[in-house]
Amino acid sequence: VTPADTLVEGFAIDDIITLDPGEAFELSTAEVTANSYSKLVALDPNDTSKVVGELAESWTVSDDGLTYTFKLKPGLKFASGNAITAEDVAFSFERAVKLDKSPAFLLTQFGLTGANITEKAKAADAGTFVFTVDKPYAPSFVLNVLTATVASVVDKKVVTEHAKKVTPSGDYKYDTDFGNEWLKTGYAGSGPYKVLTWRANEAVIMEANPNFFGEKPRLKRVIYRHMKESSGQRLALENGDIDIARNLEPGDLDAVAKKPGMALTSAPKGTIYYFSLNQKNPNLAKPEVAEAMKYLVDYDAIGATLIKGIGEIHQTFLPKGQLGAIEDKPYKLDVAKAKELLAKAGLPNGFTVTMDVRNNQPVTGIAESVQQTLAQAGIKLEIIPGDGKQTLTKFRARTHDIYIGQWGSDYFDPNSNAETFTINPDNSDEGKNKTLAWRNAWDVPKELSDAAKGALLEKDSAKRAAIYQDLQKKVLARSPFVIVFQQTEVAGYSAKLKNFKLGPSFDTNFVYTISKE
Amino acid sequence: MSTTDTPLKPYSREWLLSDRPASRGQARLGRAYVIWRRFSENRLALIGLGILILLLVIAALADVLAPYNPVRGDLRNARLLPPGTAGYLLGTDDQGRDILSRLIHGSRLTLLVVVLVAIIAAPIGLVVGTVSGYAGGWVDAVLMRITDIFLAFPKLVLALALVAALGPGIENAILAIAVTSWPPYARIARAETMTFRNSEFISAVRLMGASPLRIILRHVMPLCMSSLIVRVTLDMAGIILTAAGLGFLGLGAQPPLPEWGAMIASGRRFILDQWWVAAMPGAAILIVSLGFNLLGDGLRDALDPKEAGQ
Amino acid sequence: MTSAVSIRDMVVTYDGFAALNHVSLDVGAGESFGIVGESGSGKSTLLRVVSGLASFERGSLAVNGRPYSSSRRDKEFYRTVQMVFQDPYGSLHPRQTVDRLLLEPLLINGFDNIEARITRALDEVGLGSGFRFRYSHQLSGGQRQRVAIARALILEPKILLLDEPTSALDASIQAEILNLLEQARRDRDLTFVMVSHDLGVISHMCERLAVMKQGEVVETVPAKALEKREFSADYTRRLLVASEGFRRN
Amino acid sequence: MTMATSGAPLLTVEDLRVTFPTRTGDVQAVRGVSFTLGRERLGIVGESGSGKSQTGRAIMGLTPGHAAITAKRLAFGDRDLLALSRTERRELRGKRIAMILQDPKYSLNPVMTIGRQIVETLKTHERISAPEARGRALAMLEAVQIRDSERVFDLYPHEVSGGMGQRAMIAMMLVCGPELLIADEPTSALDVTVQLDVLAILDKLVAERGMGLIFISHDLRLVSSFCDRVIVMYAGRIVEELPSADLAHARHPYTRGLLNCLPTIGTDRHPLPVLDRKPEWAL
Amino acid sequence: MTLTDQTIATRRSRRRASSFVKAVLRFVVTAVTTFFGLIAVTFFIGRVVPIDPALAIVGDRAPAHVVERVREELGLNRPLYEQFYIYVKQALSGDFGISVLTTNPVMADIARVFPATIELATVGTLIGALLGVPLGVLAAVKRGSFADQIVRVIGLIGYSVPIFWLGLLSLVLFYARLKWVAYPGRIDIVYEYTFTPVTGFFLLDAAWQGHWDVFQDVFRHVILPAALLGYFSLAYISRMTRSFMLSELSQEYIVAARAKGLSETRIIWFHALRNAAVPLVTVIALSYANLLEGSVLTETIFSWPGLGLYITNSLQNADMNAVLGGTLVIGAVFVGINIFSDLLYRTLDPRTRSR
Ligand SMILES: Nc1ncnc2c1ncn2[C@@H]1O[C@H](COP(=O)(O)OP(=O)(O)OP(=O)(O)O)[C@@H](O)[C@H]1O
Ligand SMILES: Nc1ncnc2c1ncn2[C@@H]1O[C@H](COP(=O)(O)OP(=O)(O)OP(=O)(O)O)[C@@H](O)[C@H]1O
Ligand SMILES: [Mg+2]
Ligand SMILES: [Mg+2]
Repeated sequence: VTPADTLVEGFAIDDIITLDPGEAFELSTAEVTANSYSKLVALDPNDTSKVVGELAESWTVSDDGLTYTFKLKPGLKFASGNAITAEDVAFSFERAVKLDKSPAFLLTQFGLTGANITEKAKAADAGTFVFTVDKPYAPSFVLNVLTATVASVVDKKVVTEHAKKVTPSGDYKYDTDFGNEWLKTGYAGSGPYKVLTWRANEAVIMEANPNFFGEKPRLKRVIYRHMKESSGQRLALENGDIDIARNLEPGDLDAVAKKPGMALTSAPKGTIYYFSLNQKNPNLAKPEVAEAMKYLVDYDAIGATLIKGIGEIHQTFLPKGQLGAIEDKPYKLDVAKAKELLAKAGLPNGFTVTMDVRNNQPVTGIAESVQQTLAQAGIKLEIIPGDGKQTLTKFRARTHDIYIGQWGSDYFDPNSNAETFTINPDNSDEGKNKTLAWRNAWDVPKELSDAAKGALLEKDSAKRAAIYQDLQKKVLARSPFVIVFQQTEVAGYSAKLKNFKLGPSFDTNFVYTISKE
Repeated sequence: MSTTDTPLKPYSREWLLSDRPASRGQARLGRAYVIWRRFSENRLALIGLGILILLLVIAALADVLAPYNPVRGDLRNARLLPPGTAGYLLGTDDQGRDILSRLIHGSRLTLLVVVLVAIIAAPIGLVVGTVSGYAGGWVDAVLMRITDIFLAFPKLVLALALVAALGPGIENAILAIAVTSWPPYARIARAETMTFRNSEFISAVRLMGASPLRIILRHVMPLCMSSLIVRVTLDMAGIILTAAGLGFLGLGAQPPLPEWGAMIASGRRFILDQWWVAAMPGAAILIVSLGFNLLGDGLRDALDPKEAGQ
Repeated sequence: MTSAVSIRDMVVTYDGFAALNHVSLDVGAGESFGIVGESGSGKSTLLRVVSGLASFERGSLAVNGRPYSSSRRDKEFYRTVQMVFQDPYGSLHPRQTVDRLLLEPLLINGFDNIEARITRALDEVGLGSGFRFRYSHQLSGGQRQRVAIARALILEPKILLLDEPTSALDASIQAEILNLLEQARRDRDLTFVMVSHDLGVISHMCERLAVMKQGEVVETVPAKALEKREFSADYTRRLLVASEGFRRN
Repeated sequence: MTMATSGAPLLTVEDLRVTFPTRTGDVQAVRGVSFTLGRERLGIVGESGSGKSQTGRAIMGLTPGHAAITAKRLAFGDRDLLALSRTERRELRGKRIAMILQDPKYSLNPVMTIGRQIVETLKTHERISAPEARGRALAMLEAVQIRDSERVFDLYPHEVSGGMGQRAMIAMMLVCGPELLIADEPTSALDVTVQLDVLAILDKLVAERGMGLIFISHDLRLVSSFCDRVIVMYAGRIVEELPSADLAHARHPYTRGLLNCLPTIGTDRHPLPVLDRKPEWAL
Repeated sequence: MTLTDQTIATRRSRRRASSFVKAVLRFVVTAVTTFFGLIAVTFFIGRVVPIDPALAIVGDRAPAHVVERVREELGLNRPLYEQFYIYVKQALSGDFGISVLTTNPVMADIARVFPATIELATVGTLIGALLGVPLGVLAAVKRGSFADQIVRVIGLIGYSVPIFWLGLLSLVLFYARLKWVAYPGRIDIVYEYTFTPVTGFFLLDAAWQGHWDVFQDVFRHVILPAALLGYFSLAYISRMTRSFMLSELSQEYIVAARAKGLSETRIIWFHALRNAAVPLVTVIALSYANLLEGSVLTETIFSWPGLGLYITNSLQNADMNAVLGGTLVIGAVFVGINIFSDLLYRTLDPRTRSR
């Protein structure tokens, strides 16, 4: 049984590979950093379409839409006891851009480079941080991006102490690693909890940060214990070995729901699951085939069984909750219609095709289900299961036929998904911009790409939303993506917990509000 | 041929057991009969043989015996039904497929795995072992070093690595298991060859001018066969378990193939409430590998050269 | 008289231990030559070297006037020299019938008339065709040794090496085998080199004998000399005394 | 310690039968063997498989568990061996009846030193202190003509020669001073010259200690020169029993055949006479 | 498991021949060549794995240019032989590099996870040997009896049952239903604060430091997986014990011991078992080695943070440094145990001792 002052969560945290906010880009890490680091601004947990200040007390946007000035709250301290100044903010931006790790593009898309970063993101004084972008983006877009993990503020002093000398090379022109190696497992933040340890595939252990400027956390410790299996999490929850089970699957959800002393909570997440039909495959490249595929998914049965409680059928590329998201669901299982389309495509007897599938649920189950429904229309689907890295390697190399993937928004803004699904400037194998559209070898009609680009600069939120709504409809009808459902995050927890709530994204799954009876 | 003896009725018990067989065929059959008698005295071994014959029959007649299609289920209406539900003797799995039908069809995969591994690994091991043991010297040293290297690998880890490298799939799983299972056969064959190498009956053959190749092929190998057969039979159980382990880790047969280990893996998620999904294939594995073990045990007793002398 | 087997100054060592230490012997064609000595004195080693089953380090070997190197032997050699081993239980392949055992040498050496040869060989050693399809475990020790002899004779060799062919057998069976060997020798004009630790057997079978001790030949004497006690080595005398049974003093 | 009341022979065997159940039916290894033994050397000869060893083992109580032993009478002195409990039987073994096995290479425990194995016999049967046991064992080793007994005491069986091992075996069996010794082919694994040494030791011990000795061998000539009386066995039965001195006048054709078929130095018989087995001998 | 009987047979036949020094030399050669082979095979496998190792470093969602840069850094664009050369050089200097999965040096990771595997295997082997040997002796002594049949069937089932399946079922029974044992894992996570392991063997550490509550907790964690492994090794050990005992009991020296008047108890448990112990040591050592290397599935089921789990995890993430390191360590341990058991064999069997 877990101690009264400690929260233990069972959670599949095997995706964590680093805790450095300048490098981390994984969902579980987002949750950990969200609870242990602070950012200038954060999503309003009560209304995710709004952004509120976290370290920043207030901010202004210049009239030309290029300069953002943030005023910091006074008297802020890092967990180390050092004061939080605009210097630290500037340093955090600088190192993220210069390290140029996976999430760096979030910042560099605003025109930041290693060369200009010290100019574009700088401390005007100890309490003022000035940020300059290259185009007059919609402010909602910029601010939404700044709520991402990569914008977390690190303790410059502590990090610099641990920085390692490196020899500059062609790829990396700086003589320091900006503490990256140390920060992979180390901690230099100011959030409600400080990270004590992270052991890969085992646990993350956090302890209350006495210097936290906000509301003090209720519990002394929070432990994320790595548990992959839903049934294991449920068992441990029932036996009181954990307080929260984070990866429950439908069957276990039902069981937990029925158990006295247990409770469930859920929140839709920005992650959508889709089949990606590689346009390099001549059969899949036929528009009729792509459409037939959309008719060959038994959405209803999947929704009622395999993803019951953990997802909702969703067919458009913007997840519910993001600006402009619509809920059109024109497709349902219709074998006759699909056969008709296949016949039109000249494939009345179907064809054989492979699908790369990650070895986890509910993906495998869905794949198997689709395998059966495709067979009804004569399409023979061979499932190639693999580990995440393996299937992803193929997907990135565009050597798959069909890939069943999931896409979580990089930041809480419609542009993240719009870009990846509709922008593909160079469809050759050498293409630089490796969006999902590129990976799927989809030569996106210019009309769609342009709409997505235009929306980015639309300052009026309502108009911006309208553009996305229209775009979604078109993509739904024409794209070689069969979007199946949007993830709902569910957690089963012991009724002893008070104030436990899942946020709309992983970086809003806060634990500091939780208390125990 | 002694004319005084009343000729025995061919294929009768006495004919088979005759001390003075009149033809090659009779001698061979007689020997087989003696082995069979010794084998069949062992009730457990007979049970093992029965299990395996049953397995063969089931595999051969899978299409007739299985009440449902093993890969197509009824996700909407028949998901996770408990055993005994009308029409589903052993229940259904999470895709609404009939577990019994899957088990029946899965027997083919199980057989495929063991047979293929056996015909890949055993001959390799036999050749390497006999050549190494008979030749001695540096040939022996080199071959045994290679064998040692493969032996020093953690077997399952090596198989895992190989499957990871070749891509998951039943063919690759078979290959991986074969690659990891020949070294023990080589060791056995070598050890046995070494005991024969200096024996007088091999010296006698050498004195007839037989070439080393002939000696290995016609004189040494047949002697290693019986212990190899025993070993292989006993190993079949291990092979089944390894294949199931690979399947369990998601590296063996792919969905929707009804491979038993993979079935356990997919049933694992339901072990708390729908125990049968994982329990049934596990029981099937247990029974079949028990069958192989019983058979192997019986064969060992029957083929043991020490007892054959009496 | 040319020597059937001629050994000069032969040395065989195992890990520095001299199993044969400068041994020289000459066996005349048609002669029956005996070798006696204690266990470990190198008797078997000597036969194995001659037959090519073991190699020698120094010295020379000639069979019927033809020199042979330490390791290589040709087909011709095997048709000249054959060997019968000590242990009838170990010298027959446990998984082959008598038929197969006799067939093998014929196949290897490309003989014709196989059927007839096998039948004759079996008759010759007094087994008859009733034994033809038996496995060795269906035979008694004496019968096995007969098969072994038949196998050696079927290649029609000129020289037969006999390594204690009867020491594993009961006395009564020993007599039968010895008679059989004598008969064969007479019929085929064979040369025998026979090893035994039993002086009685050697003096019965052989015309000359060598006494071996610790890898060396102590002396070579005619068999008649045993009877008359005309030998020089003290060791030979001790062997002789021992072979006469227990004497209380 | 004391011998059974005088008058009774040391060992009485009457109609001893040993039967092995096998797959192909019962095998009677010993079929009604009867003899008595006093303080003398009795030889048992016969060809391989004639039941010599089984006779000896039956007397010792070492027949494998699944075999059946019956006898009208099997008495050691006046104690009926078959009526004794397992424990009583065991207490006799090694203490009052001992047996030397054929091959020292296999009959000594390979992982115990020779000394310990001898001491073990002593400790099993007598309450004795360790130094005393050691002393007795050393003395016994010397009695079997082992010169540097201190060294041999600490050797393992594989470190001594066959002849030495056989002596150790004798020492191990005789250290408690048994009244009856059964020696089952004690010298057949040894070289001819060593054979005689070992026999000489046995002979001396028998003479000095007044034991009864059953000497089992297949070598008729050796037995007759060593023993006082000879029993000839054939197919599990005794076909002839006679004093060694009268061997030349053996009546049974089997015995005569055995004597005849041996090649000897000086006699020139070509071909050797062979034994013509008559089925009725085995009846 | 399969090689044992033969290994023993070979050893038996050659135990007389080779002297101690020679044996050690032979082992050194074996060890060196085996290592080299291990490195080569692992490297080869690592290179043909269709997983991009760079992905493991940068994570699933990294943009393409980041992936490409890391590939370059890792030297993955260089010719194979060059990469191999680097691998070998590093491995020989004991540096297996940094695990990309955990960001620690592989050696440090192994030092952390290996004790867990050792602890599990040790407890398992103890269970297997302490029960298996007596059962095997019993079966041999009462050959053909009901007890023999029972032991045989227990053993056969142990050989036949999929251990992960049994693990799952027993977890449901003993953890979920009966609540006798603790949740999969090594120790309750809350003891992370009160308890600092020194040796990494939690049972020992807890007992040593007098943390009996921790000891109890650790025991409740280890007992089920260890019992499963123990059952597996029991099956093997009892079977081998039986056959060794049977062959020893049919030896002449047993007859001689009976002729001396020794009691059956002493004959069985002292004379026969002492001789059977010689090859048995190898069997137990090998079974131990097998538990060490073969506990992958058990560790998976029981979330046991040991080497098997570490290697599987690394493998799935294309963390080839970790795989290479882990495999080499297991290979080394395997060879080490082999050498150890052979030395033990030599000390136990006077026939192999040189003088
Ligand atoms: N392959 C071998 N390796 C090492 N030593 C050997 C080998 N073969 C024979 N020896 C040794 O050579 C010596 C002579 O052996 P050999 O077999 O010739 O003796 P033998 O006179 O035939 O004895 P026996 O009467 O016991 O058959 C012995 O000491 C033996 O140990
Ligand atoms: N365990 C057994 N099962 C069946 N038959 C047996 C067994 N032990 C011995 N016999 C049979 O008992 C008979 C007598 O055996 P025994 O050992 O007494 O012969 P022996 O005269 O000592 O022969 P040798 O001279 O070969 O030692 C043999 O025919 C043998 O086959
Ligand atoms: Mg010899
Ligand atoms: Mg005997």
